[in-house]
Amino acid sequence: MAEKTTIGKAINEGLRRAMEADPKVLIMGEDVGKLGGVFRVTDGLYKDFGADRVIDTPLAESGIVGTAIGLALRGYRPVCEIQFDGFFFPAANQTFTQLAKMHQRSGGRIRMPVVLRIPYGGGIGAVEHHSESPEAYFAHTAGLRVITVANPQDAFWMIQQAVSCDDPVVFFEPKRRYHERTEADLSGTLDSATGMDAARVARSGTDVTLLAYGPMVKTALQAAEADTEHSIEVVDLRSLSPVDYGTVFASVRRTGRAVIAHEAPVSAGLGAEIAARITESCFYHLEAPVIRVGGFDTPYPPSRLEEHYLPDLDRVLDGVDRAFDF
Amino acid sequence: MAEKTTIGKAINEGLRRAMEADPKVLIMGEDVGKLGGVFRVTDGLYKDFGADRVIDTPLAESGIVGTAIGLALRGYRPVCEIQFDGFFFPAANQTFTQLAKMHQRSGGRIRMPVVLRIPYGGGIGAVEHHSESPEAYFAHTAGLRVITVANPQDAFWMIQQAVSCDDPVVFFEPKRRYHERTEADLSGTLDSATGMDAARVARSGTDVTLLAYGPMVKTALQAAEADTEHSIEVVDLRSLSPVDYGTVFASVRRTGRAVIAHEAPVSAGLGAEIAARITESCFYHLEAPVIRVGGFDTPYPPSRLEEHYLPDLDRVLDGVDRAFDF
Amino acid sequence: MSITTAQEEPELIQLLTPDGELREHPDYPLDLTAAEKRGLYRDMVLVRRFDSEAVSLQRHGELGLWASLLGQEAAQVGSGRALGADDMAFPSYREHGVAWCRGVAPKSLLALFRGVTNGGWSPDEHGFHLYTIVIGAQTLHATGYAMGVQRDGAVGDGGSAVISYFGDGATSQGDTNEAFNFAAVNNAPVVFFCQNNQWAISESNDRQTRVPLYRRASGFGFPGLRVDGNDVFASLAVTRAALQHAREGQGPTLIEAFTYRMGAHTTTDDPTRYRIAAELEEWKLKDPISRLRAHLAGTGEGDEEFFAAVDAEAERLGEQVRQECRSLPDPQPLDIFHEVYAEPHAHIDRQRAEFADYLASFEGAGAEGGR
Amino acid sequence: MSITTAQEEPELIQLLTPDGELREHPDYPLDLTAAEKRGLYRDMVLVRRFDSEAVSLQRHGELGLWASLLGQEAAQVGSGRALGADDMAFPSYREHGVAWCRGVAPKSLLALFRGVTNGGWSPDEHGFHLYTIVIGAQTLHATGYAMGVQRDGAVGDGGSAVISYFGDGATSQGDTNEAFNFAAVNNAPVVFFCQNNQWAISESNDRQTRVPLYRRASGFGFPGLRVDGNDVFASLAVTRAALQHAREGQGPTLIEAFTYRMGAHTTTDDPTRYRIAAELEEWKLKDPISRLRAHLAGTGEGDEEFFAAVDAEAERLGEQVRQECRSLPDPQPLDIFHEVYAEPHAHIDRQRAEFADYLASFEGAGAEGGR
Ligand SMILES: Cc1ncc(C[n+]2csc(CCOP(=O)(O)OP(=O)(O)O)c2C)c(N)n1
Ligand SMILES: Cc1ncc(C[n+]2csc(CCOP(=O)(O)OP(=O)(O)O)c2C)c(N)n1
Ligand SMILES: [Mg+2]
Ligand SMILES: [Mg+2]
Repeated sequence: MAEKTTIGKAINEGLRRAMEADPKVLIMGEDVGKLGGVFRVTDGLYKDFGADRVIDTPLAESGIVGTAIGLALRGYRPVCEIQFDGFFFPAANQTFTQLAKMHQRSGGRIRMPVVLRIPYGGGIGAVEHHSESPEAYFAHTAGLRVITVANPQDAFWMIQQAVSCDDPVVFFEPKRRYHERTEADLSGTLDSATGMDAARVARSGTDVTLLAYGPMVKTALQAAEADTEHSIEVVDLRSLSPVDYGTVFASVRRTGRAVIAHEAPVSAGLGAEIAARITESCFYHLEAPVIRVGGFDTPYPPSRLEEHYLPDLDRVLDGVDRAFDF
Repeated sequence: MAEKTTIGKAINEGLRRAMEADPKVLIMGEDVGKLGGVFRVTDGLYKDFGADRVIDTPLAESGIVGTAIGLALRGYRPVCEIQFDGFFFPAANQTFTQLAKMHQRSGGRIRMPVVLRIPYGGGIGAVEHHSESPEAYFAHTAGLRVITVANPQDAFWMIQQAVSCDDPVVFFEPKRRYHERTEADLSGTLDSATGMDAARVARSGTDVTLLAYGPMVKTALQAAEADTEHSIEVVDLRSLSPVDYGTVFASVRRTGRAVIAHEAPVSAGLGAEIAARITESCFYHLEAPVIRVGGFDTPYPPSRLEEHYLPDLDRVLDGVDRAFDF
Repeated sequence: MSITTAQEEPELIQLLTPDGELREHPDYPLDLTAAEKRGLYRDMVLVRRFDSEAVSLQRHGELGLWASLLGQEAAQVGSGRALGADDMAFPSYREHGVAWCRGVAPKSLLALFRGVTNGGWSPDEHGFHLYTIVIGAQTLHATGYAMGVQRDGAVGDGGSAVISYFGDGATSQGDTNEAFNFAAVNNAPVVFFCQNNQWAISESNDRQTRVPLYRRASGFGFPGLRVDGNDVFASLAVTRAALQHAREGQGPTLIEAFTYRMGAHTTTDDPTRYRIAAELEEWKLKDPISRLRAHLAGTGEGDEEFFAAVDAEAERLGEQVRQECRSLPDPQPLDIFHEVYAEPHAHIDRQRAEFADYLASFEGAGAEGGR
Repeated sequence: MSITTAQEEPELIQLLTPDGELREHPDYPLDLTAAEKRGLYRDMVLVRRFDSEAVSLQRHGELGLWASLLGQEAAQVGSGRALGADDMAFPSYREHGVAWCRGVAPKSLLALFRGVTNGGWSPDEHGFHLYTIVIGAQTLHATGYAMGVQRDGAVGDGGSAVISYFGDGATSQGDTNEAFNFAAVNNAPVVFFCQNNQWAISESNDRQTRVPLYRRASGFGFPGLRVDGNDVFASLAVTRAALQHAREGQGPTLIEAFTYRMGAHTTTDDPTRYRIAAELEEWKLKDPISRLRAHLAGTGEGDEEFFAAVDAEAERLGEQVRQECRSLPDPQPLDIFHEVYAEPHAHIDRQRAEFADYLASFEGAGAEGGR
């Protein structure tokens, strides 16, 4: 039953499924109700599930996550929308000191099935704070799971898996890919889907492993196509915490080279962690150091500069070249 | 004029010097006034400089950093005390989206000479939230400078350098080392001191480079003493963003091996970044992957477990051994 | 120019004077049996005794820290006893008296401050959430929980209410104010119970607020009341009314319980650095326990025998608590990895296994787990 | 049971009715010359024209986004013109009318929304801070700045005041409430100017608050006022009074300017999804510009010639703005690294150099900077 659809629509459909399956699932956030969210990801849910289950909250991110924790304590499964990546930070305290730690604090008595949906990344010509890639902050925070999607198929399954997970899950949505139409099968049942913490070899290759996630997967695949000299294997990480190192190491041990690309600033970004782990575990297989391609260590620039800030096809290919010319 | 003193006293003296030198320097935070801070780091300043310059703020970290930004816009140089590492997070939004970005946002018209003093790290037998090492969040945030100290001498100079810096500086204070007495010379003028972004070889060695900062420097030095098999070079990083890679690479190129130790969780911690950079720049000098020794990827445990959580002498030596047995 | 602020003196709701005399209050009638009154007295004495034992345990190195509730027994026992079985409380870190009322064992509280656990009891079982140390965070949890109560249809007659405890300092936090607003907008069945003990560590009320704290509520559109927090009757009656108000679907209330932190902030604090001794002396005259004792003695509802029996029970409790504390089992190193996640987590499993190997490597060497 | 909340209708301070009739207000006398009134009219017309030009520039792809102030001209021009040269304003992102009053060139605002810069003007030069997009953050900056004014001894006669702009939605943020409290506790010379335009994107006031917003202030202990935000005279008079109050050392005031966002939230928004057209029609009758025009025409303080001249000037402004926008120079790739730090930074220098090399590598290949 494959059809052309988009990541935005697939998440919407996944949320609808989750809400139908479990009356405890709630949607909450700014403008998620009648408007259906500024990206329309919750479109139609307010109409069909009502104001009690699709909650337009006051404009306060700490309040959103803090009350979601309370709702979870009462047995609900809230899915919070943070309107844009750059507006997560008021909720940092509730997320890092409460949401992430509650299960451990309680000695396992409390479960925190809360999902934070965060549209992230640049490339949409927006003003400040609308193009950030803050995933490393979350990956450094014990107690959270962090996942992201690169295509409608994963979007459909993984949002449902996130909702049904008893741990807090941060679900990053690649906003500049929301509306790209590709094939996906939005039927079938959840148990047929790959687990949300597994990486996926998106394209096989023999010479170098190119690791990417979220919005960069498409760029990575394009790079692999464009590179006529090297056979590039593209791994879509999908889960950023924990990372599926089994898949990653197997690929790197085969190819002997690795490049990791993300939009976030390189310094202390997720690429650092992955590079360090690959080096620790595949040292004697590596022909070159793991190459990182990412955003610069500067604030996200005004949009007229973002094409230079974001790692594009050329920057990724340059990274691949560096892995060979080392 | 060397005398025995402590990190706590040296910071206090450094702050006093900074306040005497520049009437625009302010101290603000919770309990920094009459009490002199819960660690007494601002002891006596309220008495001598008055309530206008040593401000007991309402109990609100976002308010502290947010109003400090406003004071800086008016020409002041606020030094904010965040009472404990774990209580920084309510200020994450003001710090990451405002303080860090204001200079860039303004095209250089605005300067943000704000210091955030954060006592950090574990080992004091405290309850939850009082033993965290959140430095990686800051090192991943463009626009901030992040430094930390390991002895009274650096504490004395570096707090003054932080105050006189026109960029926002996050100044991490190793709270479990506050009261250890060692030699320091608290006279002399600021220009004689090493720059705050330089690393320091704390002990020379030939076989392996052991990188540490803040509370772990002492442990690293002890490990170097204890290890009779290897000659360990200890580098005290001092600046965590930017890192003085000149000093780091020079040492690693000499020794061919590197171990980095910190209290923070290893995953996506600062050690990952440093390991990745060393590998990128010293690939052909490395006899083994850079070894990371750090906190586990769990919430900081209850204090009766902290001796197992914190990297101690044995864990550091184990790391060194792994760099050789690889 | 008409920009002015009303500055009337706040009304303090009081049912029992410092001398132990009963005062009628038109809005808060309270009809307690002698046995109930004695029960409140016993609660307060036992809680105080437990608390002082904990302070001494800390002095003897058995606890890492203790936050004493000395002086706040009436506010806590009064409000705690107002709660019904189906109500849920969200404490800060000083609510040992409320914990007592909710049936949380003293040793569970000690376990937290001893560093044996970050939690220590089952919130659901006791209707008493875990202690929250990050100031103000729990006010939002309580509000969210109350929104859940609404969604469960558990508002209305026989419904459930939620109460959130916090201090005067906590009113300055953004979270607390967001909680006020979320509760107001959603008309959530939550009572905000602020123990204004006059101090946030070393900072007095004038560093936190320009006006009495109970007034904050009106700005968000719900009632705020100031009660004599050293009066267990008033604390009970006002909290009962506010909980009932919430249960009936009439939304939140802010109660400011005006009281005094008679001890240090915690065992690491030295209040002589920032407050004068005379203040404490003044508040001793308003002591919550002696006023109820005076009342019981005056009305004959409590006699010497009763007081002596309670004191003896308190002594036994002290002894018991001492024992229990000392025999709390230490957690084991690998517990660090327990319960970080509810569902399987490959990375944590690997780290646990590696650490187990590391620990085992010392056993052969005859050393003790590396230390 | 006495737990109730006062629910009186708020008083709306109004000096000019929707029909253009003047109303005396005992507390806010306003004595404007005809020239001053015409100046306010001109400001509003020009600002509206600039704003509509910006909307159209966005439609034509010249701007990434635009947040229209349509309908809020009176609140902005009234309050903006109340500011003195030494006062400092902290805007949100929609305060184009205030920017205009502070002498910020329209093209500087366009540069921000075009994506040429994240800032665009000198805050000190104009007494107008940069736009702040993170909701509520600037309220704390304003309060801190006002605390600096106090420390400079610039309070009292001839002193400086600070004003912070924000929307109805922003009142829900913790930061805004912390700012209220910091300002109150410190008695800081700051005016909180809330433009309640009834909407925070798609959320109406009842999702943000249970009571009228101006009431929030009383809970923190300072005055709150509601003014007709579509009445430029009232906005001017009330803001003037509050600024003077602040300058004299009497502390903060909250002004709720009751107005209406006549357009979409921004150019990417579609308000038909969440609000009914009738609402807009109703507010059109209260339009801030037409009521001043009616007043000027009625009193003879403005004639057809004047109105025509302003309209002509507006046309010229539109044309000028269009030109200026199109000729804004694009930033250069290496600008990414500019001004990240004020002092030398080895790591950024290295990254800039590497990127410069990377860009240069394309030049030889005849490509255009890699794209
Ligand atoms: C967010 C946060 N900041 C700082 C602290 C440190 N701290 C612990 S207790 C306290 C004072 C709290 O005062 P109050 O709210 O009046 O409660 P009380 O201790 O008087 O019961 C402070 C500043 C904290 N726990 N959380
Ligand atoms: C912290 C934060 N959260 C979310 C947003 C996204 N956002 C931009 S404007 C807006 C609504 C603001 O409403 P209001 O404060 O009433 O101002 P108005 O737009 O009506 O002028 C939202 C939610 C933001 N900019 N900042
Ligand atoms: Mg207190
Ligand atoms: Mg609005």
